[in-house]
Order: sequence, then C-alpha cells, then structure tokens
Amino acid sequence: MDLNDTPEQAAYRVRVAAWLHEHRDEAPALDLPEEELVPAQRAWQRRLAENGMAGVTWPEEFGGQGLGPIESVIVGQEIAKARVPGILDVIGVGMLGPTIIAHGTQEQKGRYLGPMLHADEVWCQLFSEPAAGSDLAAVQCRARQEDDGSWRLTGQKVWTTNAQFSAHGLLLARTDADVPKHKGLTMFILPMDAEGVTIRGLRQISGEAEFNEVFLDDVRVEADAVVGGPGNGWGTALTTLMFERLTIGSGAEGLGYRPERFVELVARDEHASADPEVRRRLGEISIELLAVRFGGYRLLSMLQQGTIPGPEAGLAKVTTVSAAIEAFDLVADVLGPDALDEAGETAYGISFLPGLKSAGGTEEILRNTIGERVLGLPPEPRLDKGIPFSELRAKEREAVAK
Amino acid sequence: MDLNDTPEQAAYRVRVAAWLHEHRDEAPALDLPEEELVPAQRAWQRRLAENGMAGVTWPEEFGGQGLGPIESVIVGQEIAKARVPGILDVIGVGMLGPTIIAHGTQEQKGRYLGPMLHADEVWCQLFSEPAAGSDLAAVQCRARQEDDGSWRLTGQKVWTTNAQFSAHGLLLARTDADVPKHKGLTMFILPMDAEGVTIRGLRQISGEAEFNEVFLDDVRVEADAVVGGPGNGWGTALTTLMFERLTIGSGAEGLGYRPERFVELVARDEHASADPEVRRRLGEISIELLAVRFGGYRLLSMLQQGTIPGPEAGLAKVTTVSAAIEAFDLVADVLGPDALDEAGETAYGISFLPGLKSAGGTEEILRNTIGERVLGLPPEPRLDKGIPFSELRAKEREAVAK
Amino acid sequence: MNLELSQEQEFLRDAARNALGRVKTVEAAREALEDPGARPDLWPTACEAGWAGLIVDEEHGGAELGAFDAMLVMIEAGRVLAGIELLGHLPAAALLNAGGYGDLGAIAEGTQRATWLPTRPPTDDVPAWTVEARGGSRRAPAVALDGDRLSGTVAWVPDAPGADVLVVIGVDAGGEVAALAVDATQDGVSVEAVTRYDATRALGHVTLDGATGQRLALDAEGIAHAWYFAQTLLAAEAIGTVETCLASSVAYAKERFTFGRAIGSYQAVKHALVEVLRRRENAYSLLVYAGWSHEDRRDEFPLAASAARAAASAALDYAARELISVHGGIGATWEHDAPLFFRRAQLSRRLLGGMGDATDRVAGELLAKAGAV
Amino acid sequence: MNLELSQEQEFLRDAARNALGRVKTVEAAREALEDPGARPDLWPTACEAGWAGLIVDEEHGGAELGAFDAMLVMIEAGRVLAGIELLGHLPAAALLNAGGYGDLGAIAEGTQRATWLPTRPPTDDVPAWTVEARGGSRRAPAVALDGDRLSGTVAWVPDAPGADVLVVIGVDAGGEVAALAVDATQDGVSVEAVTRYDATRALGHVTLDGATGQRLALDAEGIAHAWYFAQTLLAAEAIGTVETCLASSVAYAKERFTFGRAIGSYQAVKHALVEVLRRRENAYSLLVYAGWSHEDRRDEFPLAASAARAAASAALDYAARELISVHGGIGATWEHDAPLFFRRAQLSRRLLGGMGDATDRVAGELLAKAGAV
Repeated sequence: MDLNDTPEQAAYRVRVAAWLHEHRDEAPALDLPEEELVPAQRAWQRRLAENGMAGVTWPEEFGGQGLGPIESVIVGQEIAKARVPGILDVIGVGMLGPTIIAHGTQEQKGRYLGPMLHADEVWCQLFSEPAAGSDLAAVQCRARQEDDGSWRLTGQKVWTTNAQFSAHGLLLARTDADVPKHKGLTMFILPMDAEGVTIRGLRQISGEAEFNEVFLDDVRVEADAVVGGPGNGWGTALTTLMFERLTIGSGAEGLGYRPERFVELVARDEHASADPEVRRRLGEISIELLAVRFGGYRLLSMLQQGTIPGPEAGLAKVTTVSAAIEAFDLVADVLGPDALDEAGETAYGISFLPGLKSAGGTEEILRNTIGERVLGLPPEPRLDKGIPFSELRAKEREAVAK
Repeated sequence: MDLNDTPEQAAYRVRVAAWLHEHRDEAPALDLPEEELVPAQRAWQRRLAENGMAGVTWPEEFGGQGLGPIESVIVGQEIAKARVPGILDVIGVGMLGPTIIAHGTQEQKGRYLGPMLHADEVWCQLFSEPAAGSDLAAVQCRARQEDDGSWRLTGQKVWTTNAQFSAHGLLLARTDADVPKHKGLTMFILPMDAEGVTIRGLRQISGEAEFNEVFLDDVRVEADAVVGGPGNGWGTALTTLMFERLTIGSGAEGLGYRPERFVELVARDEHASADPEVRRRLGEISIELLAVRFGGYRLLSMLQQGTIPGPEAGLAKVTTVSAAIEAFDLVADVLGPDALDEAGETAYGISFLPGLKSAGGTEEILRNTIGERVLGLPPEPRLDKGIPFSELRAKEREAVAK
Repeated sequence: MNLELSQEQEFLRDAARNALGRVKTVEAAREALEDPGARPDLWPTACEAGWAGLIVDEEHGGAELGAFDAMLVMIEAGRVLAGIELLGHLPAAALLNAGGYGDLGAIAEGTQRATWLPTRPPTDDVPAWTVEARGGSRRAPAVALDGDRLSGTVAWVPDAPGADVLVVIGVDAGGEVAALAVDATQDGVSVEAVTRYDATRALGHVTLDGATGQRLALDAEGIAHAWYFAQTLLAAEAIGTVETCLASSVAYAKERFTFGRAIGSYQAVKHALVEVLRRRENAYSLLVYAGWSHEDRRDEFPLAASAARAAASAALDYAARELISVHGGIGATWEHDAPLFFRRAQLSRRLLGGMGDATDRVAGELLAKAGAV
Repeated sequence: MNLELSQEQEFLRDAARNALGRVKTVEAAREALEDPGARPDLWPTACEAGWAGLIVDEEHGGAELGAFDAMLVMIEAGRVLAGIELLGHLPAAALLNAGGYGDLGAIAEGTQRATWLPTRPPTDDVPAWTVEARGGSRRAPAVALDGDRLSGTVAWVPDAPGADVLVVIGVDAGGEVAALAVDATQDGVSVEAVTRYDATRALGHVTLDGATGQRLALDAEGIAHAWYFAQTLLAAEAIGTVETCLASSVAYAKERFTFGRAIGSYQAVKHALVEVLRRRENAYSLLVYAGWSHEDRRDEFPLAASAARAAASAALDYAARELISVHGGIGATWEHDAPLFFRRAQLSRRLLGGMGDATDRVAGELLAKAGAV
C-alpha cells in the first residue's frame, strides 16, 4: 500500500510547485467581475498549458504531456496548494477534448484541440434537455440533413455551463426518430455564434446564473461537423460520460467540500465544539468526506494500474453532495438564521447543493445502474425498449392526457 | 375538537373500570409457563366476554355488544390501566370472526362465533406462505374438490400465530391455477386436528417460537368448509386484511411501544439525560410515537363518523416499528453491551422487531399501495396481470434458472 | 371523541383560503427576494378577516376562538407562503388578553399590531429564561428588568418592523420573570429590520435601552405560554406548506416521463412522496394533540407544542427538498416555485429556537415527567 | 501510488480464507448460542497460520508484517463470523512488542495468548484515560496504578477468558499512564467470562486487586496506539461481515419473486443493496487510510482508525438489517443465518467504546487540528 510519490513523481511535483510558486502572481483573482475574469482565466489557462499543466494526460501530438492520471492529480494538488485557480475550460479539456481524440476525424483533431487546450476557444457540452436529463437518450433536438450534406438543427438544450463565452459546443441530436431511441442519435460540433443560436442564463436558487439554456432555431452546420458518424451519437456520448465520471470521481475533493472546511465553520460558535450532538453530526459528515478522499485515491490507483472504473465511481459525487448538504445544515443549525445571510458561504452552499444533486443524472438512476451492472441485480422493467422514438413520445403524451 | 368522553361513554368507562377493578385478581399472570398460561387466558377471555368486554363491536345476535369503535377502545384502555391481560384470541375476535360475520353462511356463524368469542375454540389465520407474503395472492396451497364435494388441501402455511393451540384456522387456498392469480382462490375453515395437518414452531431471532409453520398433506375438509364461495377467496381475504389494518392502526399503542417506556429505559444511565446527543435521539423517537398515539385517536374519530380508513392507516405500524428499533438502539448505545443481555427487555426488543417489520406485508409494498391508491401515482409495471397462475410460476422458475 | 373539524372551523378555513387566494402570494415571494418593497401588505386582509382578534375575548371585540382555530388560519397562510404578521401578533395578543392589557380593542381590530420578543422558558437542563442573540449565539440571557425599565437585545423577532406594541419578557435581578406591554414608538426602543433567505418573513432585531411599559398580570406559566403557542403556529404554517409541496410534487410525478415511464411509477419517487405524506400526517396528528391539550390538558401543552413544531419543521424540510428533487434540475431554478418553498423551510426550521431546541424540549418534558431530571 | 494489495497480501488473504474455510464457523455461531461449548477453538488455526506473531518482530519469531496485513486477516475472519482471539491478542502483542516484553517468542508462537484491557486515550473533551464499567457506565476511571500494583475493573475485555498475559494500562495518582504485562494466573487477577448476544465473541470482566507485572517501555502515545489499532481490527472484521451480508442479499434478491418480478428488480431493494455497497466501499477506503497513516502519517492514525471503525460498524448494522429485510419474514427466523450476522452487528457496534465514541473522536481530532478546542 503506497500513497506516497515515487521518486519520479516527487521530482515532477517539485517542478510543478516551483513553476507555480514563481508565477502565482500572474494568476487571476476570482473576485473579478465576469467580463474581466474570463479573459484573465483564458490567459492563465494558456500559461498553464504552455508549461505542461493543462491536458496532462492528452497525447503529446495534440499538445498534451502524455502522462498518467497520477501526474494529472499532482498538478491539481499543487494548484490547490498554491491557492491559484486551475484551468477555465475543465469541461473541454477534461471531457470533450478526450471525446474528439477518441471519435473525431484527423481534421477535427487538427482544427479544434490546440485552441481548446490554450483557451483560445472555450467549449460547452450540449447534451441535456428539459425532457432528457437522466434519460439522456431521450433527446428531442432534431437534426435534418439537407441535400448538400449540411444539417439543420432545431431544439433546446439546458444546464449548459460556460455557453455564454464558448466558441463551440458538442451537441447530441436526433437524426432519426423512426428507430429505437438509442439508435437515432448523432453528435455534432456547433459553432456557438451560428445564426439561430440563442443563449439565455438560467438562474439558480441563489439567484446566480450558473448554467444556460441554449435554443436552436434551424441552425445550419456543415457536413464535417459530425463527430463519430451519423447514427453513432449514443456511443460517442458514452465516451464523454465516462470522462465526466472520471473527472468527478477522482476529483470529489475538487468540489471543495473538505471536512476541514466544515469543522472550521462549526467552530465559529464557541459552544459547538463541546456539544455532543453537534460533534456527532460533524463526525458523521467528516467520516463520509474522508471516505470520499481516500476512495478517490483508490480510484486513482486503479486508473494507474490500467483499470477503467465502473459506474460505482459515481457514488463519490452522491456521497459528497449528501454530506455537504448535511454539513451546511449543521452549520446553519449551530449559527442560526445569521448563517442564512445570502452573502455568506453557508447560504450559498445551501442554495447551490440541491441543483448539484441532480446534475449529471439523478442519484436514483445511478443506483439503478450500479445495482444492475455492478451487483448484477435484475433490471427495472423497461417500457421503452425497441420502440421507435416517435411512437414512445406519442405514448407518453397519451398517458399524461388520461 | 374533542378527545374527551361523552357522558354516555364516561359512564360506560366507569362500569368497565369497576368490573375490572373488582375482578382483576381473576386475571392470569403472564409469566406462567405456556401450558398453564393458555388455559388461564381462555378462562379470562370467557369472563371478559360474559361481561361484555370481548367482541364489543360484534352484533348482539352473535354474543357481541353491538357498540362502536370508541367503546372498544375504552375497554382496551381500561384493561391496560388495570394492568390485566386482554383477550387471548385477538386474531379470531378482531379479524376472523368479523370475516365470518361478513361472508359466512348462517350455519357457520351459528356454529363458530360463540365458541370463538368465549375462547372455547381459539382460531388462527392461515394466509401467508413461504412464497406468498406481501404478494398474498400468490398462495400455492392447493385445494382439489372430490366428487363428493369435499376438498383435499396440500401445501404449507407460515407465520401462524397461536396455531399450536387453535381449534380452527381460516385458510386461503388455490382452487384454480388456470386463471389469473387473484381469481382462483377460495377460503376454507380448517379443523386444526384434521388428519394430515402438522404444526411446527418457528423460532425467531430471540430463540422463541413466536409463530408456526403449518403443513397440509392431503387434508380432507367438507364442502361446507368454504367461506364466501369457491373462487371468491381473494375478496374474503381482503375483508380480513381490512380488519387487520384496523386492529393494528387503531392499536399501535397496543404494540407496547410508548415513548414513556423508552424514556425510562434511557434514564437508567445517570449521564444520559444531560447528554444533548442522547436527548436529540430520544426526542425524535418520542415525537414519532406521540404522533402515532394521536394518529390513532384521529383514526378512531374517523371510524366513529363512519369513515373506513384507507391504506395510509398502515403507516402507523411502519412508524411504530421504525421508532421502536431506533429506541432500543439508543438504549443499547447508552447502556452498552449489558443491554444485550438476552434476559432483558432491550435485547428482546432488538431481536423481536426485525421480524415484526415484515409481518403483515413489507413496508415497500405498503408504500406502493399508498402511493397509488392515496396519492394517485401511476402503478409499478406489473408483469403478472391477467396471466394464468400456472404460467406465471413457470416463468419465475425459468428466470431463476437463467 | 371527535377530532374532525367543526362546521365553524371548516368555514374559518375556507374563508381564509378564499381571502388569501385573492393575492398572488407565491409570485410575491419571488419578487420580494429582489425587491423587498414587492412584499404585499396582508395586514388589512388579516384585520378584515378577524384574525387580529381571533383569540381575544369577545368582550374586547375579539372572536374568542381557540388556539387550534388560529392554527387552522396558519395552515392556510403556509399553503400559499403568505407573509402575514400573525406569528408575532397572535402570541402577543394572547399575552395581552390574558394579562389585562388596557387597549385590547385596538389589538382585536388590528389597528394596533403587536408582536412579542421570543423568550425561551427554562428547561430541565437550561434553568433560565433565554433569548437568541445576533451573530450565532442561541442562548443569550433574557432582557433585563430593573424596576420597570427593560434593557437588552432580542434577535430574530418575528414581525417586529412596524409593530405598534411589543410584549417584552424581562427577568429581574432576583430571577423573577414579568411581561410588559411596550409602546414600540418610544425612545429606548429600536428595531432593526432584517430578512434572511425567505423574503416573505419580516424579522427584526429589537434593542431596548431603559424602555418601559405596562406590566401584564401574568405568572411565569402564563408568560411561557406564548413560546409554546408560537411553536404551534409555526408548526401549522409548515403543515400548510408541506401540503402544497406534496400536491405539486405528485402532479409533476404523474406527467414527467423517463425511460418510458412516468417518474411517479418508480419506487424511489413513490416512496419518497409517501414519506412526505407520512410526515404530514404525523405533524398534523401532533397539531391536534397541541390543540386538544391547549384546551383540556394544559400541563401537556409544552410537550405537544414542541413535538408538533419539531415534526412539522422536519416535514417541511423533507417536503421542500423532495419537491426540488422530483423536479430534477428544473426544480432548482429561480423561475420555478420550488426554491421559494425551500427558502421558507430553511428559515423556518431555524426560527424560535430551531427545531433542534423543540426536539430537545420533547425529551426534557418526558424525562422530567419520568422523574429522571 | 498503489493502493492495491501486494502479491504477499493476496497470499495472506487467500491463506486465511482457506484456513477458515475448513471450519463450519457460521453453523458454530448458531450452535454456540445454545451451547457455549460448541464454540470451536480456532486458536491453533491462528497459531499455525502465523497470525499470533503477525506483527511481532522477526527477531522474536514473528512475521513483522504491518497493521494493514492484520486487518486483511480480520476481514477474512469477519466474513465467516470466525471467533478467533485476535481482537485481544494483536493489540496486546503490539504493545508487548513495542514495549520490550521478555517472552515475545511465546507471544509470537501463540503458546502464550495475550489480551489487553481496553483503555480509552484522553480526548479534547474527556481529558483522562477511561474504561468501561459493568452495568452501563461507559466512562469509568482507568485502572489505578500504585507503585507496581494495579487495582480496578475493566468490563467487556475482548478474549479475556483463558488469556495467559494481560496488558494492563494503569494511571497513577499523578495522572501518569503506564502499561504493564500481567500474568493472568496470579492471585489478584480475576476474569469473569461473559457473552452477550453474539456467542462467537468471548468477553470478560477483569478485576485486578493489587496485581503486578512487567512495566513496558512505552510512552502515552505508544500506549494509546493499542486503542486505535483495535478499532481498525474491529473495522476490518465488520467489513468482511458486510461482504457476506451483501453477497447473500444479492443472491436472494435475484431468485425471490413477488408480483411477477424478482425482488431485486424493485428500486426499493436495489437501492438499499447499492447503499450496502456504498457503505462497504467507504469503510474500506477508510481502512486503507488507516493502514497508510499507520505506516506513513502516524499523527493521523487516531483520526483514520476512528473513522474506519465508525463507518464499518454503521455499514455492518445497515447490511445486517438489510439482509434480514431482503429475506422478508424468513430472514428473522432462528434457522436462517441472517440473525447470526445481525447479532454480530449489534454487539460489535457497542464494543470498545461503541461506534458513537469513535464518531465523536473523529470530530474531536478534526476540531483539535483546527485549533477549535
């Protein structure tokens, strides 16, 4: 059992730390207004990329370092230690870039990966829709092919992070409604400035717009915008989702919910640390979060041995979100209504977490998947298997009307 | 809002209390060995019945008092206050007798109800089977009609309280396997001393035999043993289940899990009452149990207005059992391993409750029923609808073999 | 035994539902988050409906109804997130009514709006009157009473901004407790208006610096009553909110489909919604207990009121989270109503001592009865 | 970073599984409930497998393996409810080994079986060494040390009956702590054998009346180590039991049908079994933390060991209840194995301070690190 760096890793860590220490003054302050913050973050990502601290696991031919997951985590840990921001485009570099690397054409790789890595072009993920969240294969956004080979896209996407300043989006659309739902999907690259694209901020409980809605009204994209071939959209999406799981699973600490943080918040009340009831709740929460921390290390260790983690890796997010909800509840119970001041971090946490709970698919569906794929339990009866998508929708409408 | 007795009820209460006070010395001590206890309890039930304190809601023509549910509860409360045992045959008088009153023939009512009420003949309920618990309509016990009109019963029943000293059982059997499962059932009266009936005590976690298994090997019963007509067994069973729900719902206190009991147990530790963590848990448990107490009064009030309670009345048992589990857990956490001495009430409670949890159908099925029937939520997909029972069983066997 | 509503109670309930139905209170709850001025003034509605004098004696112009009737009105207010100043006024009116206040007519009419400074009665393990302070400490000493002069601060006073009369509970150097009716407009009284998270709820930090007022003829038990009565009002209000959450959740669970099935057909959703129902039923049963004990078993009222409060706050917390959860991501957006119910739940569970304090008091009452403390 | 098992560790695990597989330990757990004599003596198995000397230095005849290796053996013991005297022997051996005990060879061979008298190290809020007493009090003063004489009682000592050597932790009048190796056969030592609820677990109440022994060369931190090491062993054992509960629950959920579907296809069952898995994974991750910190970050070992213990005890409680629940009524019958796992869970969660004490210690360690206490 070894959680410690090898000599090579230790040397790498020293180099990373040294660079960050030397250049930390160049990092942007996160309390800038968005219009100044985003350009500053772009510049910072470029600096990180140029010095090998973005796309650590990307192949070298696309500007990456060709290193393993451990080195990637070392970079993340040192960035956290240096108290500087990480890269701006976590979604592009962490999930969408790897998808293009896996499924894109040579032209697509040549055209898009470099600017993505250097934050010249930020990316967003256009998968979820109002009626297709956990059940992602139910997307309704339609793509119709023209005689010249180009496509026309119409529909609505939602929960899109960074859309307001993205250059491109990776978009999942339905190209054939007459086959079962997983089979009629295609993945596209969408220029976000194309005519017919409307972006609207979606405010959350806190009042902040953490996400966007993206409306597509007969948007034209060229034939070469297809990633992974027409009709293969579901397989391409699964690759993105696997990288999403890795990003979340190995970086649950990255959500910022460390036990130490809550301990410090609770300790602001002078009586709290001597109250057995508070201590019990604080202990239970901390145990969950410590388990996630070491679960993350176990995952990383598996990755390094070449094992691809299964869906159970998604439990890290479930555990983290549930524990963080309990934690902010405890803080507010201890501190009273003052903790609900919207300007404070506790109120923000209380507002933010319910939305995070369903982000990336609900806990219920995750538990179904783990029960069936990991424990081998029999499947939930599925009423949508093998039925053409168009028929399925008609059935639903009928059921609601009843 | 009135929880208090009317003048008539108050007068009734006084009469009941006076009789009980006068005759309490005749009541049996519950620590007698079973072979002495049961005859003593029979004698006591007879005394209660003769004085109008058994079958309070039964019609007068069958020996009852023809009174309402409130009077029945008054009797129960006064019996508890007098610290004497209630009747022995709660199942017969509370559930099976009313079923016979509702569905039985005149001959059956004349023959069976009197001896039941006076405990000359104790009854047991033969519904559940190893493969038919929550899904009661899946019973496999077979009844085949002979040319002379008599029936031959073969199968196994389980969770049968009091079988070892019962004279009769009310038994649900399958008389037609070629129709969907709810349709091929028939209800019988089974003499427990019939040839081919074997009774075996079923020990629980505590080591005590709270229930029995009953095996039937080609047992002959006469044509007049059928209650409610052949093929109508499911409807007859539903009547019994409704009375079961009433017995449990209005008598959750009767399970003996009063908050005061747990408060006293916890208070045995001198530090416990000053520990905020213990107090929080004790408070939460007590709140649940107090809610059940007043929920019971609400139910009774509804009954008195003539409203039949819906399946949500079953939640009282769920709440009680869950709270009692938490309560004994708390007691044992406070008192430590000594609380697990098998001779003590805490260890007994810890052992007894897991079995009680699934008795009368699982919580999961109850929540399904309430969700569908009370909240109007759409049903769980049912794969057994309209399929002949014999086919259904074949399918299951096939699925397991896979 | 009859625990059903009487005809009069049904009438009171329906009238409240009608009166409140004329105002778009839920929309107002959202608007007030950005513009506190958008909070509608429902006090005229309350006066017109007779709620200001609901529990004031008839001889003083009140309706002389019972505590449970007040709870029924609060259920309706909670159902639509109406911000009416009853959580402050009703317990204050009860103290003024029982304590022989001079101008009860104005209280009953609502031309004088009252509130009280929540002060927790002693418990078995904290044998002193305490209040909440600003900035986190949940057990500060009560307002000090020196002769007829009151000094001290009480935080998170419901409906304090704009109140005309404050009922202040003070403790003198000898530990004796008294309640005084204080004119809020005098020098020596300052009210700092605060809102936290739920913009429908007007709160204030009240500071007294030598303020004085009319001493009410109340003993310690009479004074403590306000605390428990307020707990039942908060409980009732929460139950109303739970009912709306449940109805809205059930409706959406029937029409939203995933994997070819309405989500309400999945056990995870169905069982959680039944859990909301279970908690609602339990909280309501305890509210009935509180109402009954208030009339007929006053020594059990502290237990019943605390139990109802804790159960109802917990039920609302659960129901509001479930409302968001059933709606998936959309339930966590500003445009949706779910966050308004969630905000209500979050603040309510932490008012008047918080639901943890109520739970602790249930244990304390039962332990005391068992002779364990 | 490599947190996978090494080849040697896999070998150790497989050997343990094989050795224990030769005894019908689960059946024995049931029989011993009615006949304590039916409890098989697994000590010869432990000695033969080298577990007695697992963590004793090689120079004294031990295998000199790490704490995590001991945990791996405990996982296998837990998996089959084996009643081996390792929860007593291993922490005792660790103290004897580190403290320079004279006859370590006999300890390593197992010809002398040792145990220790569990004594809780001080915490931020209970700044004294404490033990459990008979009859409920969970915080009695530690054994008193007067010169070289030890007097006092420690309840619920694991594996005390029949132990040859007792490691006793005593506190003198000045508050100084010391550990002594005490010959259990001397006058002045009495052991009352007790079992509670789980007949596989041999416990004893040990009373010392002026007993004496060899003082071990250990400072307070060295002595405290035994407490945390024992917590990790209990955690590991629980994780093994959870794994059996989960496998058995999953198997039944596939073959039992209700309403035409295997019960494992229902979300209520499926999600609960995934919850068992989630808790198992979390507990195992914390066990890894404990193993790693034991070698490389000793100052975090109290935190890691307490967290692992609390998580594993809670996981076992949940898993054992779920095992019964999945099986419906049949799972609560004497003939079924489920109650044996349940009994194990119920006693284990209350040993060595109980899982509540371990949870409290997690909070205490973190609060202390944050400078809050």
